Amino acid sequence: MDTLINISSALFLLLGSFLCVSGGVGILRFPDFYTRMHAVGVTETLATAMILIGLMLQNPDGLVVLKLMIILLMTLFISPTASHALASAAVHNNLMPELDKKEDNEKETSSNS
Amino acid sequence: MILGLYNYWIVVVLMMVGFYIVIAHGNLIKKIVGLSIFQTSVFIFYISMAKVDGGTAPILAEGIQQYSNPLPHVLILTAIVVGIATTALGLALAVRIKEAYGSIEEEEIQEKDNLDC
Amino acid sequence: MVAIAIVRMKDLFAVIMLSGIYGLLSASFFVAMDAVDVAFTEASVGAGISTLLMLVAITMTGRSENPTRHKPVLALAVVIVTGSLLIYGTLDMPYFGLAQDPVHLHVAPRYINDSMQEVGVPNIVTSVLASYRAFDTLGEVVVIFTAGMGVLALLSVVRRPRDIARDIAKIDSLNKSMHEEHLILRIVVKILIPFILLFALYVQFHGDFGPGGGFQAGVIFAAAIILYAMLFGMSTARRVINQSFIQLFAAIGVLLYGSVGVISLLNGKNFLDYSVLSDDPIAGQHLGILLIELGVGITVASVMVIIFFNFACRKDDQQNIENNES
Amino acid sequence: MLIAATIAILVVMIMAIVRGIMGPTLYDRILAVNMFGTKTVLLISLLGFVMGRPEFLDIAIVYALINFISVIGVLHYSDASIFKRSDQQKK
Repeated sequence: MDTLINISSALFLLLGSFLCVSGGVGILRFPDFYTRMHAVGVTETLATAMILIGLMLQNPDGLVVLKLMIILLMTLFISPTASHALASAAVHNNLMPELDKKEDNEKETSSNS
Repeated sequence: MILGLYNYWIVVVLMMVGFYIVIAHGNLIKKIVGLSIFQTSVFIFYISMAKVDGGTAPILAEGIQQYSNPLPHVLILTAIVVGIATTALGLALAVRIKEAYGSIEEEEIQEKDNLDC
Repeated sequence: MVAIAIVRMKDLFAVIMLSGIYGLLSASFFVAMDAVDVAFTEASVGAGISTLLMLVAITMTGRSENPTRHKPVLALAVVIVTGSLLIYGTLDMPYFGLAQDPVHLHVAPRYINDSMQEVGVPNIVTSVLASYRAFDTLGEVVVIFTAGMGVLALLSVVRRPRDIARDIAKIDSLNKSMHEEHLILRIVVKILIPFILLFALYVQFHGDFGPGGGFQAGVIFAAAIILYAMLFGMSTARRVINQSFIQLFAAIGVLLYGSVGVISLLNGKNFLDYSVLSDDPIAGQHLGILLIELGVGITVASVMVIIFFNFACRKDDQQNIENNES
Repeated sequence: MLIAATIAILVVMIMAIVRGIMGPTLYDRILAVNMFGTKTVLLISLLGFVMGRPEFLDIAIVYALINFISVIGVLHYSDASIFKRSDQQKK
């Protein structure tokens, strides 16, 4: 039982770290803002959940698990909301996704940055 | 063994970055940012002094022998909040200067002052 | 750590963003250095409030920085000379992390070993802050109070009845448009704010046992109010929280702190010696710490709110003037 | 395993910093700050476990909250404002 918990917690942590790193690679390598945002926004929530669940399994102690749950809940609330706000702000200010029209995009970014 | 002093070097480098911003840049807001970097370097200096190898956070719990030094923590704790209050005061001054002179660049302000005299 | 600080750009906005990251980073550094309480404060102050204040200030003063005309060689030289002198000075400093450093030998052992018997609070930082060095803390609180008053004096906007009427009209129009825009944000924030306030209270009263205390709680509390003010508009927030009411509260916090000291003075002990507050010295200490932490929390929260409100109102006012002119 | 996760998060944090410094647009920077904040939450909770003092979790909660507040605030008080703002300030 103990080893089972340990293994599953390790698995969760590994998965979470992997997701984190993929998000990090995404934010570095993707070409424009929206794809970067996609990379981060999608991985972030899941990665946080994974790592926190892994931690919860490590320490089945009442208060600690409760606090971890609170953090988890808040991340679930906050992170999509923040992403939403950010994306809608970007759209609102006419930041175009980088499609085929390269020059158009450059114009937009220069007027915004 | 001289590497054991690396924390002070980090502090000095940070402090000098802040110092450089304060003296080399004309923009008042930038100066305030530089000042806050300077401030943080002092905080880091104190906190890194308080660290004891093998010690943990100074909250008493059973089965822990070695704690870090709580005194610098106290000093810095209050210093941070005071720091934000003074930063806010500085920003307020900058805003008023902008209103009075129409600029927050040091040189322009001085020019305007000279014109007035 | 260092890399970030060095890259500083022309665009002030980028600078502010970086200083936000810098605040977060230094807070995690504090966690790594075991300074939990400090990390707590730095997290809420350095990463949140100060970034916000600087942003507001920037929107009022303009973003871009003029290039400096004179060459920064002289400044660089001064900096390098000072830096190398300081590094030369560190050569005599004790090594990092040794338990035998002079810093750790004088008052700290007393705090660590005896505070449990004398004060009865597990969090040594709190007991030192609120009991052993309470007089210092009183000074700090007064400084914060004074800074708040300074900002008030510099930035406060005279509010005439006409403005208030305009505000109310604004609120009504806001209320109408509120359901269309930023629906998601507003709803999430509505869920979060009670939680944040609750958490601030937890931090306030749990400061004896874990990281936390009046300073942090005050900042978190203020952050919740600032969040509300940002999303629901300044005028709505002003209606919820009256300006003069907050000013009163800031004063009450300092007074509460001071009067605890005076009470112990009247009872024949030293200023801010709490053991007289109750029959049992330990219980008295607990009560005293609770009271002054409350005072600190009230003052810090209200001063932060005052500062933010004044900045934001000033900005709104400027905008109104601009709109009227154009 | 905790250590591995900590290192992974540190690496990601460095990536976020790089994006924050390079970031061609303002939104990239805000995104980097936001991501950095969430990663800090994770880092602190992990550090708490690594050091064996799970009391640190309080700080992680504060981080999550403050991070959100600062992102909203930045969006509000920048030219990126989603909240109706006259275009005259945009330069």
